[in-house]
Amino acid sequence: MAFIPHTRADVESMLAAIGVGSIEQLFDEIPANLRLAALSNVPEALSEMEVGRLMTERARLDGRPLCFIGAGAYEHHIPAAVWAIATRGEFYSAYTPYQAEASQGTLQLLYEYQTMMASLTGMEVSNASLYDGASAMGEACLMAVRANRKSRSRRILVPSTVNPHYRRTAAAVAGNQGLVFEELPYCTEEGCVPAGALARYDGEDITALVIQQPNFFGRLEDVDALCDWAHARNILVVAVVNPTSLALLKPPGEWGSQGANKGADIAVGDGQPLGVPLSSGGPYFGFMTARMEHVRQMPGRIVGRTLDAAGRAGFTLTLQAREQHIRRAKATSNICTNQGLLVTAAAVYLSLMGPAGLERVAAASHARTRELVGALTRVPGVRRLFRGPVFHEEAIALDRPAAPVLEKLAARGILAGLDLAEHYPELGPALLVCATETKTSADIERCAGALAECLREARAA
Amino acid sequence: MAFIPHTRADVESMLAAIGVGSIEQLFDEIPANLRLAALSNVPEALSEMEVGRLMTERARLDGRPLCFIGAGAYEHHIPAAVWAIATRGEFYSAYTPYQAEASQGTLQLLYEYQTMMASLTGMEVSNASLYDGASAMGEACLMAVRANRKSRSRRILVPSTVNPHYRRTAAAVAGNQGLVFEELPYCTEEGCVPAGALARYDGEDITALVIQQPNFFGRLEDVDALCDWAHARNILVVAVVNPTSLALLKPPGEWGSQGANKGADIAVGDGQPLGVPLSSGGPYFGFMTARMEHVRQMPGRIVGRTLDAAGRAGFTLTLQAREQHIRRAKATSNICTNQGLLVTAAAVYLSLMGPAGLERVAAASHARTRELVGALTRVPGVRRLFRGPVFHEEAIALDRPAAPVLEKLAARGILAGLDLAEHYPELGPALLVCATETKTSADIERCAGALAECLREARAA
Amino acid sequence: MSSRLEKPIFEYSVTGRGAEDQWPRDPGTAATDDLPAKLRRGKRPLLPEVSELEAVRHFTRLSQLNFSIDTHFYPLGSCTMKYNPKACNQYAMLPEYLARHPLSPESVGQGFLACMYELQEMLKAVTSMQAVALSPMAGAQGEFAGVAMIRAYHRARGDLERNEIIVPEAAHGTNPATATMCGCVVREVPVDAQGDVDLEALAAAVGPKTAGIMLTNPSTLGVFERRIEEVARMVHAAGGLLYYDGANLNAILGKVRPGDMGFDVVHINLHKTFSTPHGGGGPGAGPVGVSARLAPFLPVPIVGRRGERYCWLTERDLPQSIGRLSGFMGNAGVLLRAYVYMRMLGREGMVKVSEHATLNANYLLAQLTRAGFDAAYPTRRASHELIITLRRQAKELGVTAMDFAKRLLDHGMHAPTTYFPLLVPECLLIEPTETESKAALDAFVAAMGDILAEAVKEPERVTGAPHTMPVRRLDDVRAAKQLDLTWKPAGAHAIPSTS
Amino acid sequence: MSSRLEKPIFEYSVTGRGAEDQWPRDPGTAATDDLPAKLRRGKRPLLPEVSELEAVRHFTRLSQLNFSIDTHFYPLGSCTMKYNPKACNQYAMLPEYLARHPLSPESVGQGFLACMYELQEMLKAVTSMQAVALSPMAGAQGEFAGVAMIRAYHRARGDLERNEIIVPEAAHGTNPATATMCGCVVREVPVDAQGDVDLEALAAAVGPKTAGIMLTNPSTLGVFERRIEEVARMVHAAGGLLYYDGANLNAILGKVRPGDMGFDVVHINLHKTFSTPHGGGGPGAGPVGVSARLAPFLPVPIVGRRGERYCWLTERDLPQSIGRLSGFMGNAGVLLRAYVYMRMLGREGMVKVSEHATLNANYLLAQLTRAGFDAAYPTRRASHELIITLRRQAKELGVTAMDFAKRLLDHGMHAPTTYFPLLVPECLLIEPTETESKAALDAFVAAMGDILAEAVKEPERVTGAPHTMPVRRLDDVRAAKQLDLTWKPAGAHAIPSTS
Ligand SMILES: Cc1ncc(COP(=O)(O)O)c(C=O)c1O
Ligand SMILES: Cc1ncc(COP(=O)(O)O)c(C=O)c1O
Repeated sequence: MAFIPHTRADVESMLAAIGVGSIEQLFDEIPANLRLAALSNVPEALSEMEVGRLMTERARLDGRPLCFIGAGAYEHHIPAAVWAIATRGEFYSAYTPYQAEASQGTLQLLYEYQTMMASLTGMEVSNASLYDGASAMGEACLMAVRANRKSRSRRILVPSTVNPHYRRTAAAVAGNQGLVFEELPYCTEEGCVPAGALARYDGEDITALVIQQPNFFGRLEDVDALCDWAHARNILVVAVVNPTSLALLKPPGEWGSQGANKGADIAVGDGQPLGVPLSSGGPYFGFMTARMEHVRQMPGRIVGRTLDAAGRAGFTLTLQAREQHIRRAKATSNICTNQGLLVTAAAVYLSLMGPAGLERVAAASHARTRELVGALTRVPGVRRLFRGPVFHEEAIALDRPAAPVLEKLAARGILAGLDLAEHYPELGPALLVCATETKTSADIERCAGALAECLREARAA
Repeated sequence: MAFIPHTRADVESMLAAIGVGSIEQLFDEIPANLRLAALSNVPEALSEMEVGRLMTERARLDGRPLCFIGAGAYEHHIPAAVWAIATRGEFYSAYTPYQAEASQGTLQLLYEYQTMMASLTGMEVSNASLYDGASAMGEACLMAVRANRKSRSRRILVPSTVNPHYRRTAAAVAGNQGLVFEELPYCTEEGCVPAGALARYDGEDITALVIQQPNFFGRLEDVDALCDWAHARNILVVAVVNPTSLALLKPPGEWGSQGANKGADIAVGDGQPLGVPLSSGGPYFGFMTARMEHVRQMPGRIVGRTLDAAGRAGFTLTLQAREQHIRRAKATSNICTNQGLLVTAAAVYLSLMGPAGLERVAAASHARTRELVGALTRVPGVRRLFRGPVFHEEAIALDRPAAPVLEKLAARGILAGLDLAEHYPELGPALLVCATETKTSADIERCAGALAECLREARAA
Repeated sequence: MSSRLEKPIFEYSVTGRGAEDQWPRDPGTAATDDLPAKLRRGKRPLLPEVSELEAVRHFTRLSQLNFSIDTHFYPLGSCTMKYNPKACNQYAMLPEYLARHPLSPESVGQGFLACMYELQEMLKAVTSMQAVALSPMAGAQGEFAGVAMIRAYHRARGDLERNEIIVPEAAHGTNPATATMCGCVVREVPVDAQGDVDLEALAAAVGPKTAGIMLTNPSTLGVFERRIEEVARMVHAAGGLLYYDGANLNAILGKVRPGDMGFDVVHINLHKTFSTPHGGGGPGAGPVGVSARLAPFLPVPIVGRRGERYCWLTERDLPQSIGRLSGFMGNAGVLLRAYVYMRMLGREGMVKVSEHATLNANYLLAQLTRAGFDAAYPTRRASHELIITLRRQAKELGVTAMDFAKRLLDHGMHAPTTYFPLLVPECLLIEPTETESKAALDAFVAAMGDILAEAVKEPERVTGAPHTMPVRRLDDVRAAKQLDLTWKPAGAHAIPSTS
Repeated sequence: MSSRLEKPIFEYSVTGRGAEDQWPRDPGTAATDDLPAKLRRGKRPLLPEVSELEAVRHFTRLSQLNFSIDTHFYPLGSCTMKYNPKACNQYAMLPEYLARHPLSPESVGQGFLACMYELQEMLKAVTSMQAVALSPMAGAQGEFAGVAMIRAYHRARGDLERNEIIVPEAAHGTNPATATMCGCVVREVPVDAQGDVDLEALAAAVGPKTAGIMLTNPSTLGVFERRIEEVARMVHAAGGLLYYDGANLNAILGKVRPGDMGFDVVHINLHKTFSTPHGGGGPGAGPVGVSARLAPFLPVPIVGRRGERYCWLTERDLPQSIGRLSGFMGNAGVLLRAYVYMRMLGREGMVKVSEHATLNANYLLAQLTRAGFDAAYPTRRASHELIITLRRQAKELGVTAMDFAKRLLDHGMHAPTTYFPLLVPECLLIEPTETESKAALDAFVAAMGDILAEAVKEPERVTGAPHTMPVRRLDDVRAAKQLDLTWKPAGAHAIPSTS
């Protein structure tokens, strides 16, 4: 029940070696009045067989509905090799590679991952992961404040087209350090930041501008114009990107006009689409890449290549002076444990996909979403919400309240999309829908057919 | 689609190195008229994602009914560690350990497995596996013929209480070498070999007697008496045993009266209960253990410990002169590929269970079966078929034909037992039922309740 | 562990190669013709172009270059490197759990939510707290949530000046770093020669600016803070709250609870006490538990129950919440693994954990002392971990704690934590955990003894260690000075890769 | 691969220890009080008594002492050591497939049976046979089924004298061994200098006692039997049947089919051509396909289809069947893996397999020849494998094929098959398979070249190899003479174990 190897004889000989008569005695420094008699509210032990059965029954209860929700977590195909490798004991049950010589496997993998992510985002350096995309955005804002020596305002502009949960998380993570997040409104026709929204900040001291591409609605922002506007005013640009999209879309490192100032300063996002199962929201991993000039402001672990005593190449954690275990109160972040195993999965995933495979995933997902939106908007009472290009996710409007329709669809085993009412009530009944390469035309037809029925029923009622 | 790494450039440079203009040319020794234009009847390639979805849908179609069938394949708890280890690439994707120095992992594991099986069966030596229990019984009969120098008859006595599929398999495997299997009748009241059944063979030249313990009906044979009878007549004893049962039951090596002649000569069985999933019937593994004096007649691989050039212990395949790759037409068997990976699983399973855990599994399964038989025989129209002790499996009689009742139960997600009509029509409507430690009282109640209903319906109809 | 280095995956890469079975069918260029040219990518990213076998072989080989719990004794202090049961992984990875979208309606996922709800209840029980939020994704984020709640609490009372967080000098780095992230000022207090907090210094430190104190108990010095009630009284009297860093909960599980010691808020490192894997750096999970007065400030979402149905509690239900710490609900899959583990422990198992973790640590302490090593706190009981100081050896033999650590690798054992806590010179912080056998502990003591003997006879063997790892000792200074953080095509590197 | 040996698990064992989480609750002695005392076990068996961590660590460490496809190039001739896709394992191990009892009614398992039926159809298509049985559990059992059917066929026609099976002298050992198991007499026929069957000898061998001939084509000599039609005509004319040993099907998949060459029966090694894992020795699967006249004799069970429903065909449906070869239906889980693989290949992929397997073998042949090695059949195309003979090197340098094999291990590559077929002196039978890259092949050629150079300069390095494995060369003679087949408690062993 507790995976303890000791026999009674072991325990006795160990107690004798210590010189005590009982295990109890080893706790004699704890004030007696604090000692607990018994743990209530914890059930009795189950054997592995019993807990396995419980977990299996609960899993069956939940089933596997057909899912067209995206909104920051995407159901992509995950090659069997990915988790076969990531769950190998040598990766799964190792610690952070503090003893570099006994951890070259993890270290080299992280170095390879850093290379892939830096290139995918078009940036120069990558860390070895943060918790998730949302908290990474918070860390990026803090990093921007440290890195932008020309601004003293701690004001961060955040379009309201940025994932609402990301905005809330960034506010929670960075708010205590006095960062002020100012919301840029979006154009309700286009679902994007309108060029005009920025004008009122001209001449003000702003530290950073956050740009999500594609934005929460799947819409593509005019990243070049936004980036140029920011850089012209010494405002750092924090890009929030979907890694799959970067197979097709311009990477943050190339946003804006060409020239010395080209590109976002920091790019973050959630690595979930890269081989990580949906799993109710985690564990995922946040990635962060940046220009080399900002590397010393980065939070999180970074792996570097160096030489050993015999002059051969090897890998080690580096720039640790940024981190909490060395710099303590002055560290770039308090992060310690990160999301290493997910990075392992992502490194395998990206190696199996390569540039061509990732492009296919992006293109196929996009194509399926077009097909989905096409099918759904052929349903009477359903229309596109915004005009303009999207990537693999789109908002649609319904002519009846969304929540009851979604509940009905769920009862049929279909999760048709995310209800936008909670975060964008101004849009009226609306869904955010997404199809990835995992969906077939039959799936899409099933969803559209069921939606048509449910809307009909709703109208009839 | 075919896991081929070559780029077009690779292929071209390789063709150039070979000195041919096309891959096609490499097949130019094959007579042109034999060449195939295209493969029909093979569908087009699916991606891993597509095949994954297909397999998942088909699996869901099959579901997971509540199963009380045993009859040679038993649903035991399998620790998660078993297959986490057995599917490690280093075990999973290695070949037979011909290069001993590069295969010490597999070899040592086999040696440890041999030790465990020899001890479990109470015998001196074990091979490294045969295909399954049924074919192992065939091999054991052939081995007995080779080993029994005192008999020239090739006649093997096999009680009809031995698993019918085992008997058929043994006949198919050994029949071509002129072995004659003679069936011993069973006592329809006791479901066992009656003492009297043997008398008529007194004085005849018999090579071997097969004894299954527990027998197909779960009944315990009087193994001591049977063994003594055989040994007194220079008949070799081939034991067919369930490895789980050996945690509680007398091992074949100790059957019969004490003394020099103690114990069966060869013991075989199916290793499936030792950590191998039911999986529609395979892959399982056949085990075979024997007295040391017969080791050179054994079929299959055997691992031995030896020394390396530096005088250190290491493991290697040994006694290969018995095997087909050396001895060819004179080999003890044609077996080459065996069931190594299942042996890996069994070695891990037995290590996790140990003697105490295996005892618990046996006792708990037995207890559950008693509970099951108790609950079922409380259903009107159901009774025990045989009197006398069983181990974890028992035959029950119904007062209505079994097949339609079983079909009805299956539609409710319950497999209540095996219909005995096919192999033992003389018994009338009867089921062979089994519960292992994986079943709960609630499962048993569910089964009994459903059986009662179905029988009621059958009577009403 | 393998001794053969592996070349970077990019050096297997050939343009045009790929694991095509993993790719969806090409939808054709028309499928993306709606993406405007100016928003499209030009050059392809530098991702490996390898076959599936090459990828599998590369990463499998890399894995063999690691020490891990599954292969080695790993007594890394403060990290609780105990056996990670395979069952936890297997059952958390059932297809239905993996496939569940985080924004699924509550009606889809009652099975999953039941696990999460019961996990909250069990965590409340073991910490003696009134409410628990599961979302923090590691210990450090749990700390963040805790200190943020403390701040929110004071603010909600209009107590706006309280921005000081007190930490003992031996505190883990995340404690002061967290305080800073929460906009607080850190005040360190010393510990006395026995490893307990210096109460006089604490008395001097507390005051009207005190937001709270962060402690772990047993402390990072491997001893139980005996005057914890006194500490709690002092801090509470000054108007501050007490934060419990749960990294060391393994030592006291079921024996004494943070809430009963006077703590107001606690995080639990599920990847330590509840044995979810460390994964070469993560993921973890750092749920926070709070007393009633902090409950309104918990991060969202939380799993609630309405009648027979489990549901999410969000900002709507907790308007004073410190907010969200992650995009969804945190590291759900880690939480599931911990849930499975806790159900397997059960109430009896929890106590066994702390008892045997403590037994193992005290046994090691006794045997290492016998073998000639100096305990940092020789008069104290060890908790689940212990500290030895090699100050004497460093001075007399010129062999440091780091040298011992590296030489242990050659003995097939992972090194203990070195140079933490910093206030103990040349220290090794050793945490054997309850899942290691007496034989494993004895082997460790023997290895330490051998190294000590070697340090006398042949110190260069020790200072030059490791000798049997795939690489010799690595140059950290060079790594930081000549930054090489990404692979570049041949020629572009200062350091050629070893293959 | 690890270089650290691991002690036998029994040496971790301590009486009373155990992985208790894996044990069911103790039902008490009353639960088994119905078992008669005289049928009960006395002494407990010698099974390890270890903790779960000890077991996991032990077996994980053992695994690291293996070469495998996932970690090493493994060009073992005749064995087709190609990449085993992880998908095949993952999808064959879905919980529903694992849980299905073999005696489930057909109504439970239509999904599984659909896979099996389609597998039969695909195997018919690739072999050009009329019917297929899936149950043989390896190649050798497929051979057994095939020869048993040939015998049954002759017997059914009243042709009772036909008990001779002809095999070429280069045949795999299972061929003659199978003939014996089927109660036949083996007649070997020689091959000519080009590796083709000696037709004159064959003409002399066939006759009224000929039951059949067993061939693989391409043969075990790595070349295609060019006069196969002539061979078929001769054997058929004499009244015999032709058996195709499918071990080398990978060479011709989708290019030419056994049925079209004139074979009457064929087995397919799914663990070779269709990439199910070798598992350190098994399991495999050896389905047999037959022409129409042998179909009545197929082993049972077989999957049939009635309308939309899949069903089992048994003895009832095939009264002339040779019977059952296993307790249930054979290695179902292996069959599922092969099914997944074949669906991923599809009809296009099958052809690619044989084309690239052949390309790789011929490339190796060309490059090894350039590197100074002698092809056994220099005028012939290689099939998917090739043979080099080191006769010259053995004579001139005293370095044998076995020495080369062992030294290759030090280069991180598994050895090719050695000394098979025996008729080629000092031979290496090399099968790279289609899943290995040009770079892997080039590295092999380079290693062979290095060893050759070393054999000239420093032959003891080669004859003393391996040097970098966990053990040095093992003494097989001693192993066979001083049998040590099971572990015994300390002292009872001739050889103490290394830890
Ligand atoms: C004492 C202590 N506190 C806090 C932490 C931080 O926890 P995490 O790594 O989960 O963020 C650790 C982890 O090493 C620790 O040991
Ligand atoms: C040519 C040949 N025939 C037959 C066999 C026997 O097949 P199996 O090992 O599957 O029984 C083999 C396997 O090595 C082989 O290479």
